[in-house]
Amino acid sequence: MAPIFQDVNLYCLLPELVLLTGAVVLLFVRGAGRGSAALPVAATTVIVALAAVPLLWGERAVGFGGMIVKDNGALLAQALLLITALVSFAAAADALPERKNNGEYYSLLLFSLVGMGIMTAAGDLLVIFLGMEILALSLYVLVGFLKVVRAGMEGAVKYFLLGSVASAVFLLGLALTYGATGSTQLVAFTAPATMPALLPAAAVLLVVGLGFKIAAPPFHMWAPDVYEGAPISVATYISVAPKIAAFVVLLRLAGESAGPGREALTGAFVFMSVAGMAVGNLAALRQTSLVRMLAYSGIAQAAYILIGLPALSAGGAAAVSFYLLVYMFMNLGAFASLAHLSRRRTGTLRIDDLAGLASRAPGHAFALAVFMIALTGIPPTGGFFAKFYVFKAGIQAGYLGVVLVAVVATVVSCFYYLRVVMVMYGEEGGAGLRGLPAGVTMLGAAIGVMVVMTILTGILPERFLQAASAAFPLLAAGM
Amino acid sequence: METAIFWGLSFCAVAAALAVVFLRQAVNGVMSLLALMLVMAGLYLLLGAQLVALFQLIVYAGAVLVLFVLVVMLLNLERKPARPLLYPGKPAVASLLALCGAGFAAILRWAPPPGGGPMGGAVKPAPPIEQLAIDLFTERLLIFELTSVLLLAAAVGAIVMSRKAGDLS
Amino acid sequence: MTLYHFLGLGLLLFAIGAAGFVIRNNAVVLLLCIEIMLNAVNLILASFARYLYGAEGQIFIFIIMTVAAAEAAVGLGIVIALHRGHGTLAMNRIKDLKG
Amino acid sequence: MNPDCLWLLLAPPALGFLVNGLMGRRLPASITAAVALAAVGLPLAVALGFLLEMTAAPPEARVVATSLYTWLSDGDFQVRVGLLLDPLAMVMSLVVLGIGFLIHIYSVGYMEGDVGYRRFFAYMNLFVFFMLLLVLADNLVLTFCGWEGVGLCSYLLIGFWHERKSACDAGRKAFIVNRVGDFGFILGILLTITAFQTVDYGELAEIAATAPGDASPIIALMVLLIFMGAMGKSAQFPLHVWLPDAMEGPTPVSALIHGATMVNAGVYLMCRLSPLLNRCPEVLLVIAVLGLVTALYAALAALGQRDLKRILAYSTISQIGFMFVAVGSGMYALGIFHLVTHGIFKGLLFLAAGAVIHTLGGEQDLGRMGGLFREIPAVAVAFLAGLLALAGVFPLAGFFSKDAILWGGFQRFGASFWIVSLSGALLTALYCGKLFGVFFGPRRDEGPPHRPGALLIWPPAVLALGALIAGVLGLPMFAQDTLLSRFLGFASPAVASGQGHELEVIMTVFQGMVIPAFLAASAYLFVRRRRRMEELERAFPRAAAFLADGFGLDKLNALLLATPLRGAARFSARIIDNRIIDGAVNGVGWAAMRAGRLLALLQTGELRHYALSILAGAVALLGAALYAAGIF
Repeated sequence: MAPIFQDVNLYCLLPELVLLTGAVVLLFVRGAGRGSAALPVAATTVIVALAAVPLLWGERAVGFGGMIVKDNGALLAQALLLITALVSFAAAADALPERKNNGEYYSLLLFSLVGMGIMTAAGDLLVIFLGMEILALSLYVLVGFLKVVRAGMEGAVKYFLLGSVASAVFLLGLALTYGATGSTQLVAFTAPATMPALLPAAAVLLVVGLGFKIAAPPFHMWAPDVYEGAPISVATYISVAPKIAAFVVLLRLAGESAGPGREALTGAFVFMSVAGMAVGNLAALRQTSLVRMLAYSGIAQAAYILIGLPALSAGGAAAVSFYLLVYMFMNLGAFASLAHLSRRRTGTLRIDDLAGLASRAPGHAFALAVFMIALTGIPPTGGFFAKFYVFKAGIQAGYLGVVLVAVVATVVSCFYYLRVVMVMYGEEGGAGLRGLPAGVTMLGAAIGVMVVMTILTGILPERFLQAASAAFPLLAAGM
Repeated sequence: METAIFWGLSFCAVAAALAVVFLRQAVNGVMSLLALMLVMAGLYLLLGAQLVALFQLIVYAGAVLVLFVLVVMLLNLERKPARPLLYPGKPAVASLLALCGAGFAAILRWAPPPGGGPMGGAVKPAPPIEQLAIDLFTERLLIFELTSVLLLAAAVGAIVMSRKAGDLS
Repeated sequence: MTLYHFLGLGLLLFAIGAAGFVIRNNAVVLLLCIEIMLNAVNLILASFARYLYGAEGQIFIFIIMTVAAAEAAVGLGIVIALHRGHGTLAMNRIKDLKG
Repeated sequence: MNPDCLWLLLAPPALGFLVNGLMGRRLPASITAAVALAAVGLPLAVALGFLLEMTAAPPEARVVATSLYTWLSDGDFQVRVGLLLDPLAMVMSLVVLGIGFLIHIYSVGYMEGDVGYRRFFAYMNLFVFFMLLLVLADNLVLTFCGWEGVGLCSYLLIGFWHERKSACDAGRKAFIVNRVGDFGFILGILLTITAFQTVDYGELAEIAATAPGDASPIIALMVLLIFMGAMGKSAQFPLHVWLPDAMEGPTPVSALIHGATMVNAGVYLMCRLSPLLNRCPEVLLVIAVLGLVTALYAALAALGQRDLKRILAYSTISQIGFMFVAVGSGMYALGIFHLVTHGIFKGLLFLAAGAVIHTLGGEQDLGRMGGLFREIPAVAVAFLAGLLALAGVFPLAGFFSKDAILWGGFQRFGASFWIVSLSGALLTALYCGKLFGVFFGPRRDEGPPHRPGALLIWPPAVLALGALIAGVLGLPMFAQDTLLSRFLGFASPAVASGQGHELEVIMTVFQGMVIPAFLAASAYLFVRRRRRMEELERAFPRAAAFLADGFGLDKLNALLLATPLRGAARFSARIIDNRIIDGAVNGVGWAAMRAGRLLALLQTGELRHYALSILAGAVALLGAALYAAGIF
């Protein structure tokens, strides 16, 4: 009989264990509002978990018989996720009502981080699925966390029901993978299959489940509604974190696939990418609400990233992870700015409300302008290189048509991104947005860091790019 | 004999699933789902998965569905006038989707088995329950642990959600 | 009967669940439809386990059952909160967010 | 020449932007202005220092290059942040910094009291920074970086006065049209990378020299795509539509960005890529023809304008067309020569026009201008010098550059090409003459004039001096290598030149006489017979009645000359611009908005539709995957 605890190696789950401990501790933290210990505990937990990342870097810790592989890719993604969480904490400190007990909020957020940590490091579809479910169940609740807000509940119920359907579809894909190969491990996609005919179907169904997470059309429709309904700190988080985790899974899936499964995946990626660029950009054009505009913009951004997936052989993996890195900085920054501007506001912030922001709050306006310019992909911000690299990989892998669409889409996106800049730097005395917080707040500092990083990734992209290509060396070499 | 049982159970399963979809009252839907669970348990037995069948009865029928019944009762959904829950035109969509499923099944059935794959009949021996336990706690230890994390998160979530809006904990 | 009989049944049930999700309106019934889909997946896994590979598939089923239970718990919690806030479970009336 | 000092050219404007942009609110206006001036003045001094050393150095050693760091690398492919100051970049930087500095001084006076004073100078400094980056970059990607940056600044500055809806629209239009060009530019860069694995100008030149013959089509496509970008930025037909509208911006902006520097970036870029261009004569032909069409067309359109600044804008388009004619003839040095002289006199014209507009309290309509010579003689003299230079009257700057371009086109493409370009030059003289009406004849405005301060007069005066003497760069005449072209040292494609010097001299003399004649005739008509000309304009539909009225010779002349031209001018300005090209731009925007609305309609808010989208999408992808795998 096999030994009971075979090849456990809890070391490789160090960050997750830290987070889990924090999540449990937070359940016992009492008190509400500013005096509550919840935020410090949560932030400390995340920082400790973040400290564990360099500890594991380069070690490629493997545990549980290959079900967990904490390679550099997983660690890079984890670092991004933890930073995202920190920024969303800063937003939450402002956005959550004083009276509410926030321990559970932060606890659920840490649970979701555990789920994503598992997803990004998993070598097995079932483990990925469980990570996704831990993530999803926490997020459903977070979206509806402020139950007094009608829109919040609407967002939560839509997110929950649609998310459950998507995970059911993912499960069907998992079942078919098992049927085709007798295993649910990712490497099974390259192994000889018992029923190879099932593999393309399985791959596509898995992509549907993951496409839901990255909000790629036609699985995207939840995103604008959920972002708008959720507390702004949660929207900030959802717009970045699950996408990063899901993209890492997609990268691994694409990297492990071969034969007909690979063809199916490629087709699905190309389809979602083109659809996303069309839907995201066109729908964003006529949004008046800033958060919905950013939601559609996120759909478009995910679509650009998707170009890198079928182009793994041409440096697509590095391009995708670099894009994710930059996307985190710029999108997080944009949402954090939005959170900062819309705190204590009822109703959504309209783009027109930003009129004249440049003269009243030059710092905020400058930051938001940098993020918008970066999202457009104008140099010398990181956004330019992110696009540049993905497009380059796409062309080299022979997806000239998709890249053409992407370039046109970028042109279209100028309309709505730069409209924000125009409005802010527009009328000297706009009407909206009085009473912005003065002085340095936590969120303000976070936004400042995002600005610096967004520009730095454009001025010194080399270092970041090296980290990104070091993250998925096997993918780059193996394809 | 087995074949007859299969067809019988299949018929019941499809009927129960359709009943969930088409019965107006939520509570009837829940009851139909219960029926489906029971039929599924039968199918699992037919597949030689006794332990799964047992769990199906205990976990699903015993726990999950009771939860559903509880909520339906709690929300007094029955008192509401039975509004038309079915939209005209939507049956078309439904049948389309169902057709897709059936078509897919048909493809699997009649497509030439690539490389002479198994056409059935060659049944694997049902594993002893002991083997399942060993698998679960050795090779699959991680997923077992992860489900506990999942349940914990779900419990926290469910509590947060079902507490009254203004409550402090 | 063969593997394909079970696969066909499972896929048919999945499709019925999916179709139900599209045509029904009541949030609780939508949850029921999701349960049908998950059960269909379980059946497929069980049949693969029986005809092709052996024990492993059954473990997946246990896990999926647990997940289904967790989903149901959270889902019903959300449904209760929704009913409190909106006074209805009819999803076609809950559409303030759009556009 | 110390390459390590190159960053001294770039740092001050960037710092100026940061200081004024971020802290400006706490600074008094005088400090803001001082910072902005220093941010342009310092690099100007540095550039002049480099120039002294460069002229002293032998031609081979006139390149200063430095690589600050590797921007990104991917295998063999590298993009460096590298600066390259060769004679071409030197000339261009001097244009940017010299004219820029004067315009900054002018702006101190012009923008005084504006609410957005600080914002204005911050943007202007940022513009200078990006423009220098564009010029000094040693590779396509870094150039593109500056390219986008100047575009952004242009967009912000056109829309500087946001209260005006027209200003916002103009800014947006400029950005959109430029995007169309940039679309080509980006594709060109991506193609370059894919084909040659480099974006470095030096390496590209080597490739151009060594690549086998079958690489030529790729090079041609690449250059054509990049030329698309140049067309957008340099406002060439049909991507020129944004420039006249860009006049909504403050006048110093029009002078700096839309007259003297940014709009020339396309010409500069093409000269940068001259080694590649030399390999593809077809592309050169395309450039030349497009330039010629633009030159002619925009000159006609200028004639039909009533707004002072719009005339200048069309004139800019037309003159850049001439630059492209030079580039397309393979005479890159000539293109740059015209770029320099045009930069000087167009900057001058805009600044002087700003002073005129200031004098009239914001009036821009030509119909209400007249007889201003006595009110503002200094401005008027400067303006007139600019007009003479623009028209190409000996011995002002424009004469030398335009004459050389006409001769170059003749040599390369033959007599018919020359005739068309000559008519473009004559049209230039005509609309220049029209502007004489601003200063002579009776006063037409009401109210007391606001006399401009010294800051509004000296910069144009200095530029006027430049317009007088810049022709020196083109000396000696009738020689292959002039002062400037020797300095620049371009390699041009070989031209089989059968014509001798005699013909060139004859043509020059001919042009030198006929252009002033046209200018004089036009000035006469628009000053002395101005009212008649205006009546003519109004009564154009009833031209027959006009004839019956019986004018004298000058009237007949006017009719014969002006009426058809006016019709054509009106046609090109109103119909082509407003209907067709604007229509296309707006139509695309409209279609996009409609599509967006349609998509938003799909976003009904109803869960069932969302679920249907997911499931139908899944079924579709599944079907496609199974079909592709051959299972159906």
